[in-house]
Amino acid sequence: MSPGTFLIMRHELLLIAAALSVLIAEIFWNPEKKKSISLFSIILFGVVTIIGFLPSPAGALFGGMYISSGARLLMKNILNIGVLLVFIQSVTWLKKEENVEKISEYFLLLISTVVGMNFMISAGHFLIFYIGIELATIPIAALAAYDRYRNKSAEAGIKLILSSALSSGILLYGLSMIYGTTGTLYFTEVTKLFGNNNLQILGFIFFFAGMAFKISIVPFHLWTADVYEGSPVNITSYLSVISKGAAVFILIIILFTVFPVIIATWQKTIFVTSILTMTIANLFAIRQQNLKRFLAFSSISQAGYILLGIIGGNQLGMASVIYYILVYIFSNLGAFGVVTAISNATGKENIDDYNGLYQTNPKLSLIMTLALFSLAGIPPVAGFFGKFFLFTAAAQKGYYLLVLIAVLNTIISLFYYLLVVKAMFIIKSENPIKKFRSDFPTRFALGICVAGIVITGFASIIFEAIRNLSFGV
Amino acid sequence: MNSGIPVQYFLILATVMFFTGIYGFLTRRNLITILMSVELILNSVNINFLAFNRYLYPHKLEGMFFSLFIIAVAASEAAVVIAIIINIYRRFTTINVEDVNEMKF
Amino acid sequence: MDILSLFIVIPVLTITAIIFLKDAHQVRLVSAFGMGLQLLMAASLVFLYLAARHAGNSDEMLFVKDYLWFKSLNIHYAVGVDGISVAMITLTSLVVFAGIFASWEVEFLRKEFFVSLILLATGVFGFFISIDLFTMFLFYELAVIPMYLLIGIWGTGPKEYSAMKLTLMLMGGSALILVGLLGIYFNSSPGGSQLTFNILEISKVVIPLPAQRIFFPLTFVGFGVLGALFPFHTWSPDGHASAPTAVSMLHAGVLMKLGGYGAFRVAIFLMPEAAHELSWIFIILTSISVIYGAFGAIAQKDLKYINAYSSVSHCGLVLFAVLMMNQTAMNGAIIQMISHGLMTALFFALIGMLYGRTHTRMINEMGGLMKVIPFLSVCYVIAGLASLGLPGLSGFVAEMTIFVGAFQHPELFYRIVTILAVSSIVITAVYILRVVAILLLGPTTNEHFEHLTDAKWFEKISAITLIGSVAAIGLAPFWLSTMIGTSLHPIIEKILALNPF
Amino acid sequence: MINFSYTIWIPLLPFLMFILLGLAGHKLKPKLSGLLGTGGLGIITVLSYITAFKYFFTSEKVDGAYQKITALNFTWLQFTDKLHIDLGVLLDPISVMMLVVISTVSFMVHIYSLGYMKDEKGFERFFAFLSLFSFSMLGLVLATNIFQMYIFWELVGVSSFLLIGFYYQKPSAVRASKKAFIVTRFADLGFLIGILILSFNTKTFDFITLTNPAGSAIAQGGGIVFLGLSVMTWSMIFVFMGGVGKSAMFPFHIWLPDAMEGPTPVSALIHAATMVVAGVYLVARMFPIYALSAPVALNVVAWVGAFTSLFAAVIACTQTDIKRVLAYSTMSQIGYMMLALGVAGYGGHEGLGYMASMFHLFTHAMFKALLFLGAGAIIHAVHSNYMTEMGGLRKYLPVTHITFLIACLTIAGIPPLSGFFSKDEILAAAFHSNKLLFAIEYAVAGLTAFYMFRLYFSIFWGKDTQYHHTPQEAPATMTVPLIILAVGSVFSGIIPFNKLVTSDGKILESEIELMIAIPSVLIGLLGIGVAYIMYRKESAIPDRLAATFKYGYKWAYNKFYIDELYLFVTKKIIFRYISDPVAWFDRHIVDGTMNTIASVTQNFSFRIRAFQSGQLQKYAFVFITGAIMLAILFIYLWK
Repeated sequence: MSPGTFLIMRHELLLIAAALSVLIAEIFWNPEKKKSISLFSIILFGVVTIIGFLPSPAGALFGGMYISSGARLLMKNILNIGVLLVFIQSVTWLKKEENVEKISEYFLLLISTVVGMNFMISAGHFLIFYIGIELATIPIAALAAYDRYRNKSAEAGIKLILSSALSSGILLYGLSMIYGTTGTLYFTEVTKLFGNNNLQILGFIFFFAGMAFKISIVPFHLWTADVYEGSPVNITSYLSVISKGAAVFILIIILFTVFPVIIATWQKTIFVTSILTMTIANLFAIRQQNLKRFLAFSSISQAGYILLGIIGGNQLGMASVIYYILVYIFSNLGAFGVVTAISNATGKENIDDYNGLYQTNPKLSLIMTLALFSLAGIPPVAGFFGKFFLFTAAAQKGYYLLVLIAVLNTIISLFYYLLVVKAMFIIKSENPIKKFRSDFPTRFALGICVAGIVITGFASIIFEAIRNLSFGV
Repeated sequence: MNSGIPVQYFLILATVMFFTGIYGFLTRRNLITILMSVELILNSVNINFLAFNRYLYPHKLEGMFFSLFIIAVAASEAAVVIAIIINIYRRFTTINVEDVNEMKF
Repeated sequence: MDILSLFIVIPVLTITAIIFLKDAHQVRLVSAFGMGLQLLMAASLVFLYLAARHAGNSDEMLFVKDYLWFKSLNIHYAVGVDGISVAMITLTSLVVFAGIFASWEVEFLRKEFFVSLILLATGVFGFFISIDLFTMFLFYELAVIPMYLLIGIWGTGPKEYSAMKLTLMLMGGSALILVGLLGIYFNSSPGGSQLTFNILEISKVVIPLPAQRIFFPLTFVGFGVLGALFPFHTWSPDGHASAPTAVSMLHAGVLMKLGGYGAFRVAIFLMPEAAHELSWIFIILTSISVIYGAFGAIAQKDLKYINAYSSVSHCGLVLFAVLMMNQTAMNGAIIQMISHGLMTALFFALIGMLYGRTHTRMINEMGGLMKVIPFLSVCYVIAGLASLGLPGLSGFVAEMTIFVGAFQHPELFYRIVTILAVSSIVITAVYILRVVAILLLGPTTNEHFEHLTDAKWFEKISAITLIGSVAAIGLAPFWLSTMIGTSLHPIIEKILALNPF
Repeated sequence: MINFSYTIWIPLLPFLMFILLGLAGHKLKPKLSGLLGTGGLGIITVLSYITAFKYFFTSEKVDGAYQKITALNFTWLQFTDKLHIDLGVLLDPISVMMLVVISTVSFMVHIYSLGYMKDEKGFERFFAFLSLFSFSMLGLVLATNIFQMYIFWELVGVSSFLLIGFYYQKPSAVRASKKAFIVTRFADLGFLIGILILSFNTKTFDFITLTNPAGSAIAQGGGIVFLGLSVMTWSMIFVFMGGVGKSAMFPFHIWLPDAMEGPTPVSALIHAATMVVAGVYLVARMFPIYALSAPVALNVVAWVGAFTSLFAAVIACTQTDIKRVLAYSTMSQIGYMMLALGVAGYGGHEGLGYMASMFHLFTHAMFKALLFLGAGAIIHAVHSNYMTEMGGLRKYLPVTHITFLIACLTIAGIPPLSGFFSKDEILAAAFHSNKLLFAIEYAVAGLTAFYMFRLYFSIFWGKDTQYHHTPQEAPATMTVPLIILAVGSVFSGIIPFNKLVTSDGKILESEIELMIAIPSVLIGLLGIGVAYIMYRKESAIPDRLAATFKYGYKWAYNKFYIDELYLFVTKKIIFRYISDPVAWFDRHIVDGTMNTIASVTQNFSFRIRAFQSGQLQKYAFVFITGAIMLAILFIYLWK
C-alpha cells in the first residue's frame, strides 16, 4: 500500500506526532518556562483539531482492522473540540506550584488517551478496539491520582484502575466467547457469523457490561461518583465528557454494525438499563452536596437519556446521539468550567458554598444556570433540542413508555439542577464567595461553551450535517 | 495434530480461573492480591483465546495475537496499578482496600 | 420581517436593551415602552386581522409565515393567527402592560426582574402565534421556566417551596405534553407521507383512533395541569400566594390560559374522536374543579388564596366549555379565558397594591378600606362584580355564552352537569361579597389604616387599563365573539364532520 | 305606524347620567349632581307619559287588541344563529304601564331625596346609584327578550345591593345588602336555569315569538316530559323562582325586611313600588305560556302568592319598626298580585285576574310609595323607626298625617279610593276560580286593614309621647311628592284598566260585583275598628292578647324563625360542612398527595444510598451480579 493511504488515519498520526512533540519539548524545554508548555501543547492540539476538519478520504486499512468513515471522523472531531476545551480550562489549574512540574505529563497522557479513543472509534476489529479502549483508560487512571498529596485523588485512581481492569477482564471474557463461537474478530465477519445462541448472547452481555462500565450505566456505574469526586476537576470533566462520549460512540458503532442480528436482545437490554440508569442516578443526585459528585450523578442520568437515542437503532437515533454528545460536551464543560474556576479561586466545591453567588459573581452564575438548564433540557438552550431529538428517536420505534419515564425523570433532574440555581440566586448567604475575576483562558473556554450552548440548538444546520453524515459507520 | 487433551478441559480451566479471579477480587483485602486476581481473570481469557484458536480455528492466529496484546496491556496496567498502590500506601499508610473509602454515598 | 415574528422580536430587543442599561431607573421606562409598543402592535394586529377578514380572506390562519427549520424532522418555525390567537395576544399584551406598571416599585434586582418578566411574556406570545407543535412546545416551556426565578427571588412567604412545586408540576404537565406531541407527530400521516408538526396539516388527516385514545388524555391532562384541572391544580394556590404581584397577574392572567388554549388547539382540535369519546371523564373532572374551586374559595382567609381558588373555578369552566365541543360553548371558553385573564390580573394587581399599603393579605385583619382608599376599593368592587358575572362586565358575557352553549348539548347528562356548573355563580357571589364586605365596607378596623394613601399614577394606569378592557368586552361583546366565532367555524366543522352528534 | 324609536332615550338617559355622576360626581357640587339626576328623571317621566298616551290612544289596534310593538332591537351578543341576546324596546300594555309607574314614582323619590338626603355624605353617589337603578329597571320592563330581561334583572339586583348598602360603614346595612344580593342571586340561578331549559326547547329568547298564543313555543304544548312534569312546566317553575326571589315571596322573602336598612327613599322606590314587583311583571310577561302550556306552574304561582300574603300579613301585625311593617305589607300585597295572576286564565273573562293584578300593581305602587315616603318624613322628624317611641304626631306633622291616612285607607280598600277597585277585582278573580284562595285573601284583607291602622293610630294618635325636641314638618321638597302621590292613590282607581291592560290586549268587560265588594269593605272596616279599639288610646288589650296567644305571637314576632333557618343552612351547612372540608381536603389530601410523592422520592433516595458504600469490592460485586443478572434475564427469561 502506498504511504498516501496512511492519510486515512490522519487523526491518529497527527495526535501521536503531537504527543511525541510534547514529550520532546518536555526534554528540551527551558525549566524556568515550564508554564509555557501548556500554551505550546494547546496550540499544537488546536492545529491538530483544525486539520481534523479538513476533508479526508474514507476507507479501510490493514485489511479492515482500521475503518474510517464520515461518521467516525465526525465523532473524532467532536471529541477533539471537547479535549481542546478541557485543555484550555486546565491552564489555570496547571499554573499551581505543585502542578508545574507535571504539566507535560498531563498533556502527554491526555493526548495519548485521545489517540486511544480515536483508534477505538476507528476500530474494525476487536483487537484494535481493545487496545484503543485500554489506551484510553489506563492513563486516565494515572491522571486521576494526579494530585499526589490528596488522599481522595489516590483513592480515585485506585478505584478507577482496578474496576476498569475488572470490567475489561469481563469484556475480554465476552469477546473470547464471541471469538470462540464465530472464529473471527473482524466486525464484518462477526456480523455474518453471529447467530442467536446462548453463548454468543452471554458474550454480548459481558461485552455490553464492559462498555456500560465506561459509559457508567447502572448497575455498572458505582465507580463513577467516587472517581469524579476524587480526581482533579479537569480530569473529572474529561472523564465525564470525553471518555464517556468516546465510549458511547464506539458502543453505538458496534451495536449498529456488529450486533444488528440480535437487535431485539440489545434493545431489551438498553430498555431495562436506561430506565435503571435514569432513575437511580437521579435519586442519588438529589442528595449530593459536593458539586463534582453531583455532576457525576447527573452525568450518569445523562447517559441514561443517551441510551434512548441508541435504542431506536435507526439513523435518527444515531444522529441524535452524536448531536447530544456535542451539546453535552458544551453544557457539561460549561458547568465544570464554572466549578473549576471557583475551586481554583477559592477551593470550594460544595453546593451551599455557592449561596448568594449571583450577588458577587453574576456572570459565572448565569453561565452555570445556562449550562444546568441545557443539561435539564430547558429551552431555548441546546439541551432542549438534544433531548427532544433523543426522545423523538425513541418514540419513532414506539417506545412511548420509555419516553414517558424519561421525561418524568427529567423533572427529577430539573429539581436538583434547580437546587443549584436556588443556591446561587435565591438563598442569601452571610459569607458568599468573594468577587473575583477569572483569567483569560477560563473566560475564553467558558465563552466558547456558552456560544455552543446557545447556538448549537438554533442552528439547525449542525444537526442536519450530523444527520447526513451518520448513515455509514 | 490433535494432542490428547480435549478443548473442553481448557475451557473449564479458564472458567474456573475466571471465577477464582473474580472471587479473589471480591474477597481479598490486600490491593496487591486484588491486582493478582485481575491478572488471573485476564489469563483465563488468554487461555480461552488460545484454546479456541488452537482447536477450533487453527489456520488463523487471531487468538494468539489477541492474547499477546492482552499480556502486554496487562503488564502496563499492572505498572500503573502498582504505582498508584504505592501512592495509596504513602497517603493511607495501608493497602487494605477497606480503608480506602473516604468517599461514599 | 413579518408582523407576527415582531411579537417575539420586540420583547427580545427590549430584554437586550435592559441588559445593556446602566441606570436601573431607566429599566422600567424601557420595559414600559417596549410593552407599550407591544400593546400597540396587538391593537394594530386586531385591525389588520379584521381588515383581512373583511377583505374576504377566509383562510383558517392569517399572516402565515413558514420557515423550514429542521429539515430531516420537518420541523418548521411556522407562525399564523386566527381570531382566537389574535384575541389571546391582545389579552397578553394588555396584562403584560398592566403588569409592568403594577411592578413599578420593585427595588431589589430590578433589572433581572423585568428581564425575566418580559422573557416570560416572550414565551407566551410565541406560544400563541406558533402553529407548529415543536415551536409551540418550545415557547410553552420557555414561558414556564422564568416563573421559578420570579417567584423564588421576588416572592413572599414560603417562596422556595411554592416556586419549586409550581415549576415541577408544570414541567410534569409539559412532560405529558411532550409524549403526546411525539405521538401526534408519528401518527400525523397515516398515508405514509412526510410526517409533520404543523397543526393545520395534521388537522387535515385523521389520527388513528387507538393512537388518539392514548395521546388525547396525555395531551389534555398535560395542558390541563396548567389550566388548573382538578386534581392537578394545587400548584396554583401556593404559587399565586408566594408570587410577586406582576407575576401573579401574568400567571393567572395569561399563563393559565396557555393550558386552555393548548387543550383546545392541540388536544381537541387534532384528536376530536377521542375527545368526543372520553369527554365525559374530563367533563366530570372539570365540573368538579368549577364547584370545588368555588367552595374552596369560600373558606380561605388569604386574599391571594381566594383568588387562586376562584381561578381554579373559572379556568375549570374554560376546560369544561371546551369539552362541550360545540361552537357556542367553545366561543364562550375563549371569551372566558380573556375575561378571566383580565379580571384576575386586575384582582392580583389590586391585592398587590393593598398589600403594599396594609402589609397583610388576611381579610380578617383588614376592614373598612372603602373610606380610606376609595379608588382602589371601587376598583376591587368592580373586579369582584366582574368575577361574579355582572352584566356589563366581561364575566357575564363569557359565562352566559358558555352556559347557553353547553346547554345546547344533545345529551341529557351534559345538560345536567351544565346546571351544576351554572350553580357555581351563586357560590362565586357568596365569596366575592364576603370579601368585599369584610375588606372594604363597614367601619375602619385598624387605626393604622386611617393614614393609607390612595393609588399612585402608575397604579392607576395599571388598574384602569384592565378595568377599561373588562368593561369594553362587557358592554360591546359582539365584535369579539364574532371574531372568535368566525375562526371557530372551520374547527367546529371539522369536529362535527368527524363525529356527528 | 307611530315611530317609537325615541323610546331608546328612556333607558339610555339615566345610564348616561349614571356614567356622568359616577365618574365626575365627586367633582361636581352635591346639589348640582342631585338636580342633574332629578332633571334627567323629569325628562324621562315626560317621555314615558307621551309614550303611554301615544300607545294607548293613537296606536291602532288589530281586531280590538293592543299590539306588541318592537320600537327598536339590535343584536348584542350572538350565541347561535337562532339564539342571540338582543337589546331593544318592546312596547305593550304592561310595559307602557310599568313605564308610567316607574318614572312617576322614581321622579317623586328623586325630588323627595333632594330634601331627605340633604347634607348626607355621598349625596352624588346616591343619585348615581338611583340613576343606575332607574336605567336597569326601565331596561327590564322594556326588554324585548327574556335574556335582556335577565341582564337588567341582575342589574337591578346589584343597584339594589348598592343602595341598601349605601351607609356602607354601618355593619347592619352591609349585612342586609349582602343578604339581599345573595338571596336574590340564588333565586336568579333558578331564573337562568329556566331560561336555559326554555331556550333549549323553543330555540328562541324573543318574547313576541315565545308568548304568541299561536306560536310554536306554546303550540308544541309542554314539550317532552321529565320527572312527571312537562319540560315547559319545569322551565316556567324555574323562571318563577327568579320572580319569587325578586318579589320577596316565601321562601325567598327574608331579604326584604332587612333591606329597610337602606335610605327610606330607596325603600320607597325599589322595595315597595318598582323592583319588588318585577317578579309579578315577569310572570305577567310570560303569562301566555303559563296559562296555555304550563298550568301547573301557574298553580304554583297562585299558592305561593296566597301563602305569602297571609304569612306576611300575620307577621306585619306584630312588628314595631314602621318600615318593617310596611315591608311585610308590601310582601303581602305582592302576594295578592301573584295570586291574581295565578288564578287568571288567558283571554276573555278568564283574564280578569291578570288585569286585576296589573291594576293592583299600579295602585299599590302609588300608595305604598306614599306610605314609605310618609314613614320617611316621620323618621326624619322623630329620628326613630319604632312606633313604640311615637304617638300623637298628628299635631306636629299635619301634611304627613293626612297623606298617610289616605294611604292607609287606600290599602285597607275603602271606596272610592283606588285600592278598593284593584283589590276588589282580585277578590272577584279569586272567588271565581278557587274558593279557598278567596277565603285566604278575604282574611288577609282584614288583617291588612288592621295592621295598617295599628300603625297609623300608634303613630299619630295613641299616647302623647314627649320628644326631646319637637318634631318639624318636612320641607316642601318632601311634602310635595307626598301630596302628588296621595292624589295619585286617590284617583288612580278610576283608570279603566279593563280597557287598557288585559291578558290578550282586548277590552275586558268587568263591573263591580257587589256581593264581593261589600263584604270586602266590611272586613276592611272591621279591621280598622279593631285597630281603633286597641291603639286609638293606649290600652292593655294588645299586651293581653299577646299574652294569651303567647307562642303564636312569639313566632310571628320572630318572623317564624325563617331567618334563623337560613342562617343555619348557610353558616352551618355551607361554611362548616362544605367549604371548610373542601379546603381541608384540598390542602391535605390533594396537595398532600403531591407533597407525599416528593417526600417519598427523597426518602427513597436516602434509603438506597448504601449502594454507594465506597467499598471497591462491593462495587465490583454489584457489577458482576448485574452482568450475570442481565445474562440470565436475556438468555432464559426474556428471549
